[in-house]
Amino acid sequence: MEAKNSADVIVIGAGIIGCAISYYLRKRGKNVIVLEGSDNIGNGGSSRNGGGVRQSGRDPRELPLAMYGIKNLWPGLSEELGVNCEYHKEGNLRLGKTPEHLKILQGLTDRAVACGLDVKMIDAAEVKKINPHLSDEVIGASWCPTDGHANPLVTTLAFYKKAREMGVRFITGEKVERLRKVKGRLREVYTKDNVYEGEYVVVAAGYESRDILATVGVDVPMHKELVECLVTEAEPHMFNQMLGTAEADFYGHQSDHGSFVFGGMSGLELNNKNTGPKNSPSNAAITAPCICRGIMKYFPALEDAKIVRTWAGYLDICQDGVPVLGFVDEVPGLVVACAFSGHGFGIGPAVGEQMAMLICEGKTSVDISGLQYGRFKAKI
Amino acid sequence: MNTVVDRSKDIGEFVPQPDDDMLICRCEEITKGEIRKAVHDGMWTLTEIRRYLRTGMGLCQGQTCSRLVKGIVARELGVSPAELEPATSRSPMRPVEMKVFGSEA
Amino acid sequence: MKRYEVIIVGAGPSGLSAAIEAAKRGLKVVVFDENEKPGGQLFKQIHKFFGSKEHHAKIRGFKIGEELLQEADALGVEVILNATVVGLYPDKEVNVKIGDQIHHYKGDTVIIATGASENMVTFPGWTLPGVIGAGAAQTMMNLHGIQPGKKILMLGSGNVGLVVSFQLLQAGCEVVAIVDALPRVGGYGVHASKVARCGVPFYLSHTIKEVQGKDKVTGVTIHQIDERFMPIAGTEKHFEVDTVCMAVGLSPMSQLLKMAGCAMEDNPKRGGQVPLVNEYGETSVSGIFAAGDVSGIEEASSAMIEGKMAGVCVAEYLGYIDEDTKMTELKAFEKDLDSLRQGMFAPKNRGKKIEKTDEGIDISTNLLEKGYVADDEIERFPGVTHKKGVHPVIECTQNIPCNPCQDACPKKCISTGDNITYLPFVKDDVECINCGMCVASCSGQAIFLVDEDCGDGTATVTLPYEFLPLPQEGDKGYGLSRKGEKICEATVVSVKSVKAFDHTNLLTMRVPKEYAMKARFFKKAEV
Amino acid sequence: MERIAEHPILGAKEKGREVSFTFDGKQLKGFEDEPIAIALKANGVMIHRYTKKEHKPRGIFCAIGRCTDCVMVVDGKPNVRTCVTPLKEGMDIRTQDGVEAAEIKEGEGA
Repeated sequence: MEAKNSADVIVIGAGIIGCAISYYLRKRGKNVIVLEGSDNIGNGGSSRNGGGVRQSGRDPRELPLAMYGIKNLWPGLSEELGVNCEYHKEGNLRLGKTPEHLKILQGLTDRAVACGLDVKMIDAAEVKKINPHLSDEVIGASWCPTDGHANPLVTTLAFYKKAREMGVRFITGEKVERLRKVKGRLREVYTKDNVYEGEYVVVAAGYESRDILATVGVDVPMHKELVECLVTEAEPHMFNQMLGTAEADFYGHQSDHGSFVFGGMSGLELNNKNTGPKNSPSNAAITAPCICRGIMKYFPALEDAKIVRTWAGYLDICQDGVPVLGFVDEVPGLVVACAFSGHGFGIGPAVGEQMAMLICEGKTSVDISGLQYGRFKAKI
Repeated sequence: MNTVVDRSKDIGEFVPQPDDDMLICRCEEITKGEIRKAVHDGMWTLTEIRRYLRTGMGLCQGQTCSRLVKGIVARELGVSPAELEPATSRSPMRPVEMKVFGSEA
Repeated sequence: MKRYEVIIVGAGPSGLSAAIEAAKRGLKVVVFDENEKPGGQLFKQIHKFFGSKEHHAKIRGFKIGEELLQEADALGVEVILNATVVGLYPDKEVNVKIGDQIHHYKGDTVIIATGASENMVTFPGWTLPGVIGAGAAQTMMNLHGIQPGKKILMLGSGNVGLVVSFQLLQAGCEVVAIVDALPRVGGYGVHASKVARCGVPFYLSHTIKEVQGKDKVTGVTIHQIDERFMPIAGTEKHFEVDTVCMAVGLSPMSQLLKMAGCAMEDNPKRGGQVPLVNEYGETSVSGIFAAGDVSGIEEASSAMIEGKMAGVCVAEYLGYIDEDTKMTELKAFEKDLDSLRQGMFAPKNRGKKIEKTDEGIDISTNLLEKGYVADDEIERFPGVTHKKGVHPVIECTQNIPCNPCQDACPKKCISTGDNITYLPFVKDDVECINCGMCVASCSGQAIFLVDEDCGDGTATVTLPYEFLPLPQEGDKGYGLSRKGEKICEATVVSVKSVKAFDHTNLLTMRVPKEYAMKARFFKKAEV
Repeated sequence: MERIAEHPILGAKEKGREVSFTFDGKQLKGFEDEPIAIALKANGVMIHRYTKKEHKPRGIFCAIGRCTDCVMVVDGKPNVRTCVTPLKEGMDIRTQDGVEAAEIKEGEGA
């Protein structure tokens, strides 16, 4: 075992989570090696999501992380990393067109308010005031003024850039095959040709985490779904809010560049087959047209905006819809950060910081007790 | 491709060149210097360059600049352009209005 | 979902050829093309093609396009225009934008024949209005009937640069120079010569230093470069132009194949990202084929044969012909393709410096460096012989796969020997009847009829002439050298325009007899 | 730039009917169904748009709808590829500035 392949912490996965963890660990003085199975940094969901930095609509178990990040990390992130992450904290509108929609939104709002989030229901007139371009059919929305969005592609790469500058070693094309416990503690990470060794091993590899964790007998109950996003040509500036709908027809925002980035589903996601190359999941022919129809139901003004590109990405969906985070008691040295279920980007920086804190100081400042491995039980 | 690449490998310092202000991506107005600088920021694949700078992400989706960007990145990394995997091709091949894309026959 | 047995993307030379072969064998074929007109680049090609009779030689590109279309139409091929294929999926689903809708079609097989796109190079000012691609110039003048500019500098001396330069002259534009970074002319010598004799100078080992202009191009400065492509100080030359045209190569337009998950490779010999295909064009995805430039940049004539091969392959794939028939037919096409891939410009010779012809004759260095064969070089080529009376002088000096000249002569006085790439020569024992068919048939415009001594101190030279206004009998002017310089006075003896010449007029001029082997173009004196 | 009245190989070009359109408010003439870019070129218009970041002029580059450099605001819609969009009677064509129509300068226009 050569010394060059050992570090304080080995992080598996160079998405937003892995990059952020490595950055905050390095900031705390740790030596870190990040192993990425694909050729690109941020190749999974990190570069394929709609860029939401939301608190509203989140499960109470992960809401504290979202609120913490938006209060403490996102506002200064661009400056801290030296790259403009295009963060906007100008609110999230979750739209409804029917009384049933409003009922769904009310439920989400009530739960968030109970956790101390500033979110409320607003009527059609108030929605129009916030975003005059929406369809007249919108009868109400939930409104969280402190939500927002950022550029996920750039944010992920910004964490990488800064971490690399500070001395984190990133190795791409290095697919992890198995983990190995040595004398009672997880220490070694095996790839095809190399062995890496660390005091801690962080598994932050999206859905791939499942196979990696299985090599030390840990299983996170999750599945993957192939969903899609699209981007339009640059258009004159219209609005800065993050948008979503009660029925999840679409979600998205207008970027600084002027293009609209929207994501959504066809409804066939559970069984979508990926026929694309290994590192770049393929689109389904029917999904993007469906997203377009979803958008136009709420945004008729965008019907002439031209779509320039569509893309697909996997959600790593946990059984109960929230991530698995933290130590795994039965395997000392292992830190898990996966199964973000399609809403990991917005809490990425907070997860990064808290996991670094957990590794360095043994505990987090934000309550993540509801997100631990081992919470999964049979229903009866 | 999938070859092991250690991103801490030394590729030398960024050295300014007289033609760094040459526009390469006509749509997004990205210069040669910005592309070269991004390589030194750690963006070693065409996909990362694209995501970091928006080269080839404009209206034409890289029809004009992808070959040029490839050459610049390859030179900066000291590899042959053929070793760099081009960015993924995605639908639609030409810009399509949302109302048309959403109207299926 | 509507299903076709074959969906072909691209109605250019290879796509239409594939459609014809598949339809001939009974398949139901649809061809989608994003353009308003079919034919691909053929409709911008107004020069006569090289090759042999079977390969549409001496027919102008746009006419070949018309012929292919007629044939496809007669066979019931459905060609849908203004139909942009926006997506191709591995299960052979094709998404097509037609009008205001996206149509989903399934193909039992799919042939991608999307052709190529132009490469560009950068220089200060390359984004100014007035800097255009050579394809843009062709589109403007040959499809839409408008001059791309008045005074134009061409960057690139490959066949596209040379052919488009000649087309620009035909459109009435002035070409101030042809510039290339390489030290040798990239395209066929005959294409270079017909531009050079009109007076267009070649600057090899030169690049554009900068293009000037605030809102649009007003001028361009070039400079010489050394072997390492570094500029040499003090070699700048300035031209006042309104247009700079780039013809610096093509790249396969293979994005759809990549999108469908076909295995790709970066192959500089084929011009860039190409699908991995077997010798008949089948990709790694069963039932998806690639034909023409999309799988490697070549000539349109090769693209047509590749298309035919793909057409035969899909016929066998779907059980319309058996494996043995397929192989017999493919072997025949392969032989054709092989014959086109011979000669100095064959794909295998790309980038090689060739110093001698197949016959062992030294290649003209002037031709490679300046675009024309020097007076003291021309005599060594077999087509250049001397005789009493009118006789053909064939200034064909490079081995290219082309032989219309030997069929053109009703007296069979010209031969290229047993190989299509050999240099043509004039048979000693056959009398020339001065019919001019050879002059008009030569796609390279390299054949002249010369009477070296008319007995009165003059000589006559008959040359191909494809410009307007057409000079008239009796017009006075100058004989121009191969370099395009005025070297003597000349009078037009006759101008023949007959249908069989297909718009190549035969201009006969009288010059002093010492210029019989030197004067190769006519320029009317300005009044 | 001049239209080619008679071409030595192609002869005289068949044109659609003559139509009027406006360019930045000015009345111009072209032929129906020819690409907008060609009608503009025949009228001497070289600049189709100014870029967003650097405010640099752009015009026709590829002429076949690939490079998207020739986009303009046509009948109020931005980013219309003028080299492949047919001209129609009465079209309102404007120089594009970034992603919007450029303001027409004082003294110009109808």
